[in-house]
Amino acid sequence: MTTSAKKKIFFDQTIYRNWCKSCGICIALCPKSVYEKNETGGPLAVRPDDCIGCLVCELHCPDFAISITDRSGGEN
Amino acid sequence: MTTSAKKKIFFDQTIYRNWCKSCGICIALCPKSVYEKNETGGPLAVRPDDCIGCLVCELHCPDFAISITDRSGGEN
Amino acid sequence: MKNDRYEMRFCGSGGQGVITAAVIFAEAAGVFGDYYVCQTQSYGPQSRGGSSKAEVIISTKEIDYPQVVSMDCFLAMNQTALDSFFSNFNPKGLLIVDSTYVDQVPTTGAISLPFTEKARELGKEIVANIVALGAVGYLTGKVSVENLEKAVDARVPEKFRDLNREALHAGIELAKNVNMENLSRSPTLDDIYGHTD
Amino acid sequence: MKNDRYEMRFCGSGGQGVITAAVIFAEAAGVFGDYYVCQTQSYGPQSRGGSSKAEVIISTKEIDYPQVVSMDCFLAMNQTALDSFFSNFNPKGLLIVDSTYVDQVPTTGAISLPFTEKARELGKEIVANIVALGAVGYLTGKVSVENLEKAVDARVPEKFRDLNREALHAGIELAKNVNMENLSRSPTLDDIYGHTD
Amino acid sequence: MVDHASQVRNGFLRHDMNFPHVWCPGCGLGIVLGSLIRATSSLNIPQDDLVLASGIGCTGRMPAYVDFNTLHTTHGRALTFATGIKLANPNLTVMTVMGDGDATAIGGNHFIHAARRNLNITAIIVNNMIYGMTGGQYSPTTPYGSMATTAPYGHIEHAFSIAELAITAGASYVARGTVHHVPQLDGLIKAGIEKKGFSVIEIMSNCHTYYGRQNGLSDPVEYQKYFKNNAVTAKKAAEMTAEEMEGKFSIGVLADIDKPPYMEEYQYIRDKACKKRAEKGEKKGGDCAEERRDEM
Amino acid sequence: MVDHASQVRNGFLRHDMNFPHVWCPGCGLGIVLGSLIRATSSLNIPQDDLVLASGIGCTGRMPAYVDFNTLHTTHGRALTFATGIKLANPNLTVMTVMGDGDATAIGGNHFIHAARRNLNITAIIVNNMIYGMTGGQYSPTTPYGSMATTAPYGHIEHAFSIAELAITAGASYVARGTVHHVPQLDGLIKAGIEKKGFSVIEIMSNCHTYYGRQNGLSDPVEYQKYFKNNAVTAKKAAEMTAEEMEGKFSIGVLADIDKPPYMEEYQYIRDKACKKRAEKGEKKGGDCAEERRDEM
Amino acid sequence: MNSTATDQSQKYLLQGNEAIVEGALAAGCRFYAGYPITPSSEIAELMSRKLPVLGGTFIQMEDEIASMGAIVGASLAGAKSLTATSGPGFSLMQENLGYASMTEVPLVIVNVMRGGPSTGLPTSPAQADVMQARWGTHGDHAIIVLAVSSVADSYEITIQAFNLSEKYRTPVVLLSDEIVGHTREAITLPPNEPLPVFNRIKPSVPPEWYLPYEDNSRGVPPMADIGSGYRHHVTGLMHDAKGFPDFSPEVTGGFLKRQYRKLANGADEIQMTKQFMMDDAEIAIITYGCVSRSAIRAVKMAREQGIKAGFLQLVTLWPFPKRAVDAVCRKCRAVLVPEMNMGQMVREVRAVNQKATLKQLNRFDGKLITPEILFRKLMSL
Amino acid sequence: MNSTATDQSQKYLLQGNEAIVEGALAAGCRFYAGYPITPSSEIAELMSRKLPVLGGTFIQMEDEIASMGAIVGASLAGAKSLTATSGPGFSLMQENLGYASMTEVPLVIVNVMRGGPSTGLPTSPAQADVMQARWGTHGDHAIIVLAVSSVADSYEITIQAFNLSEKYRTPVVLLSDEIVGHTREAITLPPNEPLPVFNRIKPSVPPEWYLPYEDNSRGVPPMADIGSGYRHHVTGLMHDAKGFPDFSPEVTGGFLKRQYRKLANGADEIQMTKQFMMDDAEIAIITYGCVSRSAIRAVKMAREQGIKAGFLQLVTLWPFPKRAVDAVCRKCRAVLVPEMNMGQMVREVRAVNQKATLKQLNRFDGKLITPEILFRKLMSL
Ligand SMILES: Cc1ncc(C[n+]2csc(CCOP(=O)(O)OP(=O)(O)O)c2C)c(N)n1
Ligand SMILES: Cc1ncc(C[n+]2csc(CCOP(=O)(O)OP(=O)(O)O)c2C)c(N)n1
Ligand code: SF4
Ligand code: SF4
Ligand code: SF4
Ligand code: SF4
Ligand code: SF4
Ligand code: SF4
Ligand SMILES: [Mg+2]
Ligand SMILES: [Mg+2]
Repeated sequence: MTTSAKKKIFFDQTIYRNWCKSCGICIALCPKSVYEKNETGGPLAVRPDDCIGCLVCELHCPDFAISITDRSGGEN
Repeated sequence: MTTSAKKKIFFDQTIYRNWCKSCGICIALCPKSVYEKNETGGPLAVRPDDCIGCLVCELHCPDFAISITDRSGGEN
Repeated sequence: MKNDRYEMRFCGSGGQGVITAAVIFAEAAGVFGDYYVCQTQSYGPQSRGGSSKAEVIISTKEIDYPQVVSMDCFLAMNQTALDSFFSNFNPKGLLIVDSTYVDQVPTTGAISLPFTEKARELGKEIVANIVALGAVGYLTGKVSVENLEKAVDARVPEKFRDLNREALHAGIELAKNVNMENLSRSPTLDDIYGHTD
Repeated sequence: MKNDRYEMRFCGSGGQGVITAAVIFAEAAGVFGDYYVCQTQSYGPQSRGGSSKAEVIISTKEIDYPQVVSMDCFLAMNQTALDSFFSNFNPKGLLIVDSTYVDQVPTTGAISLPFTEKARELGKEIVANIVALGAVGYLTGKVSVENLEKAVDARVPEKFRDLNREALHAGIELAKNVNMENLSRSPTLDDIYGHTD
Repeated sequence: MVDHASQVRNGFLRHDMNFPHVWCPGCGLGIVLGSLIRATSSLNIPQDDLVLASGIGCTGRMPAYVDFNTLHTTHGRALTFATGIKLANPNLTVMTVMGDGDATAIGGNHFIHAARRNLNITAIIVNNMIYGMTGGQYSPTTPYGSMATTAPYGHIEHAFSIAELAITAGASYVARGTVHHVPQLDGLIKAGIEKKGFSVIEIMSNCHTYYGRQNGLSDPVEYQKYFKNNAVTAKKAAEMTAEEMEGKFSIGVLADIDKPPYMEEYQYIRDKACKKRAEKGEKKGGDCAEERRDEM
Repeated sequence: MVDHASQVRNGFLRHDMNFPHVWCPGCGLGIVLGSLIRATSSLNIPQDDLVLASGIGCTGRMPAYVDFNTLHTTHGRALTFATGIKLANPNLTVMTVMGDGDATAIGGNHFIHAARRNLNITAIIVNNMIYGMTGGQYSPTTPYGSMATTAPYGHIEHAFSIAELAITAGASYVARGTVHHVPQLDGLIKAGIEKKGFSVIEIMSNCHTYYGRQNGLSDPVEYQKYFKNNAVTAKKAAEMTAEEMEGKFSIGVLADIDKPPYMEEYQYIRDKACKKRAEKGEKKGGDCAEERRDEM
Repeated sequence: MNSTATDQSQKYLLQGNEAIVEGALAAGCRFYAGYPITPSSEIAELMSRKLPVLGGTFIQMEDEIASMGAIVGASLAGAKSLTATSGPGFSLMQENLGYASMTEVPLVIVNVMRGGPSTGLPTSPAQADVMQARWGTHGDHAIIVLAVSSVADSYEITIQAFNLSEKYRTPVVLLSDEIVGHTREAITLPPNEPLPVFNRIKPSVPPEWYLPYEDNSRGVPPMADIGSGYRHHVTGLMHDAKGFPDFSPEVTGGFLKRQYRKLANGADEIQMTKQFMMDDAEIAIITYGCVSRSAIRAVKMAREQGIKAGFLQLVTLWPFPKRAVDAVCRKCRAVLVPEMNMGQMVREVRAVNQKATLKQLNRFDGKLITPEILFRKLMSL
Repeated sequence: MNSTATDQSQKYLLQGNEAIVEGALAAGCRFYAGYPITPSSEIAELMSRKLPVLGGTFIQMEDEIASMGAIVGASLAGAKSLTATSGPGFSLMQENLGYASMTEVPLVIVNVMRGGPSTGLPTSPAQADVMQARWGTHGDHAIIVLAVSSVADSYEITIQAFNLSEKYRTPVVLLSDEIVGHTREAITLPPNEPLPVFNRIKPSVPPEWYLPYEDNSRGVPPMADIGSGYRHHVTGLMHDAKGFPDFSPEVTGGFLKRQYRKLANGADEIQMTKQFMMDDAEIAIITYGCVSRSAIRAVKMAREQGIKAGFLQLVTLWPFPKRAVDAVCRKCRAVLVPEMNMGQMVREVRAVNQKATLKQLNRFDGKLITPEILFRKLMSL
């Protein structure tokens, strides 16, 4: 990892398990490989700090089961 | 009238009065003004010898009410 | 039973405007006059190129059955229409034909008047129906000239109003010259109106 | 009345292949065996993502009413399906569940076998239904192993035949280890077959 | 000697039907009928093998007059019946004749789907820009601004281009003619029938009685002149600007592409199916029940 | 802080409906729904003024989930209901969402006519190239050669281009997106709603369950890649040859023209009619009876 | 006649079809979508002329299916809506008519009947769509069907059709026929005693509480216009009180029962009939539509012969006015049911009173049943 | 099972929908046009697989209207033709169904009934399209409607449907339902005693003499395929014996009378019923379709209790099998008519015999009427 001059922003990935259908799209599309499959095939955020808040997972989740939020509480 | 070298061919215009609806198309479209309107508006061949056998009247008659035939009896 | 109704039929070829004439007559009688009226026409293949037919029933009572049972007045604007629609003509009825297009009448009591010829004289053959209307109106005596005029005005575009008025009066004039006495087996006016109250 | 029918229900989630299992069972019994059979399934929103349900009725007589009145055998491949479709289970009936996906059984008489686990061992989770079919076939005793094999072969694409045969026999083996005596309140085989002739 | 017109009259018209036909004096439909007969007869197809189907409308009355196998179907549906006939007996030469309303209002969907499927059927559409039969209501081809009995204040919708729709939907052959350019029309229809695949011939025709009367073209003779003056050959049209084309329309062949017609493709399916069956043996019923999601 | 997804979930989804929704795991319809909600919410139109109508199909189930004024109509007819709503209350923002079968099979005619009339309606068509709801039968957009439950030997018909059909029929705005290119899709839908006139957004989506399973694309993730690899921007597509485009499709805005929408034109009719009435006075009933040719 | 004064009544000569337009406008109709077909087209044509003046909207759709869709949509958005057609178009409307019934959308469909089946006799009258009007769409459903016999009827009963549709949240089919539709009669408009106009009941609760399909004593839930703040879902699937899909047996059974109940509740006002000389009648004619005209005349003719004949006109065909019919059947020694079809409503009359001496008289050759025919039949009873 | 031998009978496990396909093919059906809809789609899918092998043709059309048009066309061109649908599609088919009736084109339409109205309950069974099947298209028309109750029925009655359509030149509607269509049962095919197959009668006169709509003793004119040299005209307008439009009262009246007469002539073979334990029955159930299965069981249950119950299954619903129903009504002290609708065929039973003690039992909540319900009702009679 390189240390960037810009202060790194961190993001939270909240998964609504009740709504997730384990399609695997979020896992496959995340550019930072934040997720891995859990036992049911749904996402497990294994590298949460790598998240760049690109929203690819949120926008592609067909089941409204992911929320990406700025860990600082600011808008993202 | 000029006398042409070619032997002039003459045509007969047969009108099926029962079918003619006096629409006036044949009269208007004939390039040689062969027809004039009769009292009901149908065609009266007033200049039958001017006919050049172009079939414009026959083809445009919506009622199959005109036959143009070569007066000599040959095909036209 | 019959005496509560005066039944009329107008017929001619598609372009002769008999339906218009019937409608105007019905309006003169039922809208501008005080009769109950009922006007029908035939739609259908016979109206294309072929013949068209309109009926008017007028009565002082509410009209139940809307079609002609027995014609008291029959206007025929050409031969084919006359032949096709002559059935249920009341022998005592009034038969009025356009002599321009009718050669043969089925009864000697027919009133034959040159409606189309007269219209041509007025410059527009298409007002032959209004000429006829004038004559029918006069001969049947069911509607006043005033109401006929009103009805014609109401149905005709403004720019043709004068022409149509002229046609109407031409028809009335034609009718005035008819000598009803001369018509053998023809109904007298009394015959016709007698039963109506 | 009931004694002319043996009524079975297979249920699980959409992808667990319970309808296929039911159809193969029905074919084993009714096409390769000599029973009358009647097989139905539920279509409908519950089959999407949610649960799906299939029923098989077998009888030595012609089958009139096609749906389950009282289940003699109930195969449940997961908990939701078990809970949803448990009604009209005959207390004397045979309850068989996939222990991989069922934690809680409504009766102590349940036979709990690891169908899906076994299928995973065989390398393809989707043959869990055939594993279960083998067990059901063995435990109900209604169909011969030979007919089950024939029915599986007939419904399965050639390239998957071996895998499915293997699954079927794995299910039979699982079932063989069930000690029916140990099941409190469980029906004996005699209880189950007794009424059928 | 038998002249053309007599041949048409004697050999192709049905004398069981009343003549003159039902159409108004001067209606272009009679001209179309003549053209259709000349085109088909020039192809020497036995009349027993010719099928002409129509929907409902003035145009829809055409089949009754011609001595082919003829159908007068329901409004807008001619192509669906024609599809069944062609598929059941591909040896027949199947044509439809439809009005603009018939083909593109109520029948618009069948039209684009027939074009997409590329069945070997010839669709003749007589575009008089109005509903003739029912008395002059606007159709999908009534020009913007025209008067119609249901557009008493002027029409506010834009017209379809029938030909462009056919091309976009996938027709193999698309042409436009008029009832004034009759010899060309004969040729366009003939080429359409000869074409393997779905062919469309849009024919601009006059309904002077309803469209004309409401829009200053109440005389069939005027209409003939209108077509003469406003039709531009496809070639010439291609070189003209949109402004120059304003109020004009192109005639001639507008599209002509080659692709296998539906029945050729279907024969391939049959062969494939038979081969599969020979390999696998017969089987009653369908495949294994999947957990299907059949809902509506 | 409320994030986007929560906003969508809390503000626009109907919690009276069961969630998760009925669609298969990974179905693109959920993605389309998200995009639709983001697009409309970014326009700040009150939900009370938003109308979403659908026909029948998996796609047809969408309106029930979103808290607008919603209609789930009959198969293929969403645009006809939408037409009535828009005409009765032009202040509403009216959208339809339809499947490829819904919009272009049974509903094809309504689609081209709505485009022709240029009503100010936004039509979203989710093209998954198959009938999803009924279990994988071919649709008018199923590609040639594909397998379908009613094309067990391969499909022999050619697909419609929904976008081209819309353009030819007269739509004001036509765009194509995919469920992979989501931010672009949000924008296309937004622009479609903002457009005055008929706008069409064709969305390539996955039915891995039925189209995919029969055609080697049974995984939604694979499908995402498929869209990524085969979509070409409209700009780029314009520079590519037909061969280069083989198997690919263009995305982006494909047509965007300006013409007055239907209701503007109709207002003009109302004004004209009122003026006429003021001049001529009221009159009950119709005009003078003409010898009309009413037949069928 | 061309007076601009609109506040004073005048006589007009109108066709039945024109009177339907005037009635619809008087009832508050402001939306028309249709597809022309003989013998109904005058209704569309006149609407296209009149609606824009009133701020309403006319549209000619691409077919009858679309027309039905459009009027359902327009009615949901709050506009009283009409379409008109004839047999072939009516057949095409059936699917969306079922949708309107399922979603309880008020609207009026005029079917000006012509000879059938299929294209049939497009310019001849018939009464052969009477059973279709009740049973033409799939599935059990509720519907109201009325029939008109004159120009006056065409005006008044059209208003009633709109009133009933609004009051009971149901599509209403208005059957006219080629004869009535094209007959011109004088009528005074606006009438001296105008009929009251009923508008659908709007919800009075706040939007969050609104249940668009909730049962109540009348069985008719209030109806909120789309765009009025009461967002809800409308679906042709079986649905719960909120309008969301629900296939449970309770909801399904309850929904269908309510549909029938709401019309049964209103039977007294829905099941309209007219009587003529029934007070002392010993024999009676029961009929509807254009045949009523012949029936009245035949009754008069019979009375002239000293026969105590009477006539019951069914204005409402469905739900069938059992009570009025039964009363006539019980009172008379013989009842004649003439129809211009092969025998449709006679089935219902028979079902109502199985003891009555019932004669049917059917004419289905495209011609009107004349008073003479009826009279002869009456005399033979 | 996968034997290639086709000349020997085997047992198969088939769904009702699949059995309809097998029956249709056995009857000689070689053309299918349809539009998918639950719960009928299996019929289309199986046809798409099977027809090409037999040289036949399958096509999926753009909608149900087009499907009906295509099968009419194909049948006119000589191919026995089938379509299948469910409620919403059946509503859309009505216009062209009327055309088929008017032009006397043999064909079979399967309606696998689901809950209605409108989109209704797409995956639940119902019997609520029974009146629509008779009256769904406009105008008086003749039609045959049959109903199946099992997989065996689905095979056999489909063959009979084709036979009747060919023999009487009429469209035949075959009603199945979601239960029967999706139930799998074992069936032996080809059956040991195959049903005879009837093909339409072709003209025997030279083409010039051929009158495609001429009356004869049976009322069924011979039918020439398009392309077979017998050029003629087919129209949905009223037409004369030659097929040309003719609106005269004589032709019109005669045509419609012949339509009804041809089916009346064949009543004995058209009006099919099945009996179960009726010989000594004192109470009876009359029903059709899937409810028959429950009825049989209920009758068995009642017999076990010593009650002399019997069962009459209506295979033909229209023309209504009056004679068989009347016989049962006259014989039994009480008759129960259960239906999965709000009461449709019970109207006909009541009309046939007005003296019988008739009980109706209606379930319309998407669930099958169970034997228990019937049994309890029987016991209470
Ligand atoms: C289902 C149905 N709807 C409407 C009609 C009435 N109708 C008959 S022909 C026609 C339109 C005729 O216009 P077009 O197709 O352009 O033919 P044209 O008469 O102009 O040749 C209409 C609306 C019908 N017969 N059937
Ligand atoms: C009149 C009618 N015909 C057929 C159907 C059955 N049906 C429901 S959805 C559908 C097609 C679905 O395909 P599509 O429109 O592409 O939507 P998807 O499910 O793929 O989103 C069909 C044929 C119906 N509901 N109504
Ligand atoms: S926001 Fe982007 S980086 Fe973060 S988890 Fe989602 S896809 Fe991965
Ligand atoms: S995309 Fe959504 S539904 Fe799919 S696995 Fe990820 S969180 Fe679950
Ligand atoms: S053939 Fe030509 S020249 Fe001769 S009359 Fe006809 S139009 Fe005139
Ligand atoms: S074109 Fe034909 S119908 Fe017209 S006037 Fe000439 S001959 Fe008569
Ligand atoms: S109404 Fe128009 S289209 Fe019809 S015959 Fe007359 S001119 Fe021709
Ligand atoms: S069947 Fe296809 S379209 Fe329907 S929800 Fe599943 S993946 Fe989506
Ligand atoms: Mg036209
Ligand atoms: Mg789709």
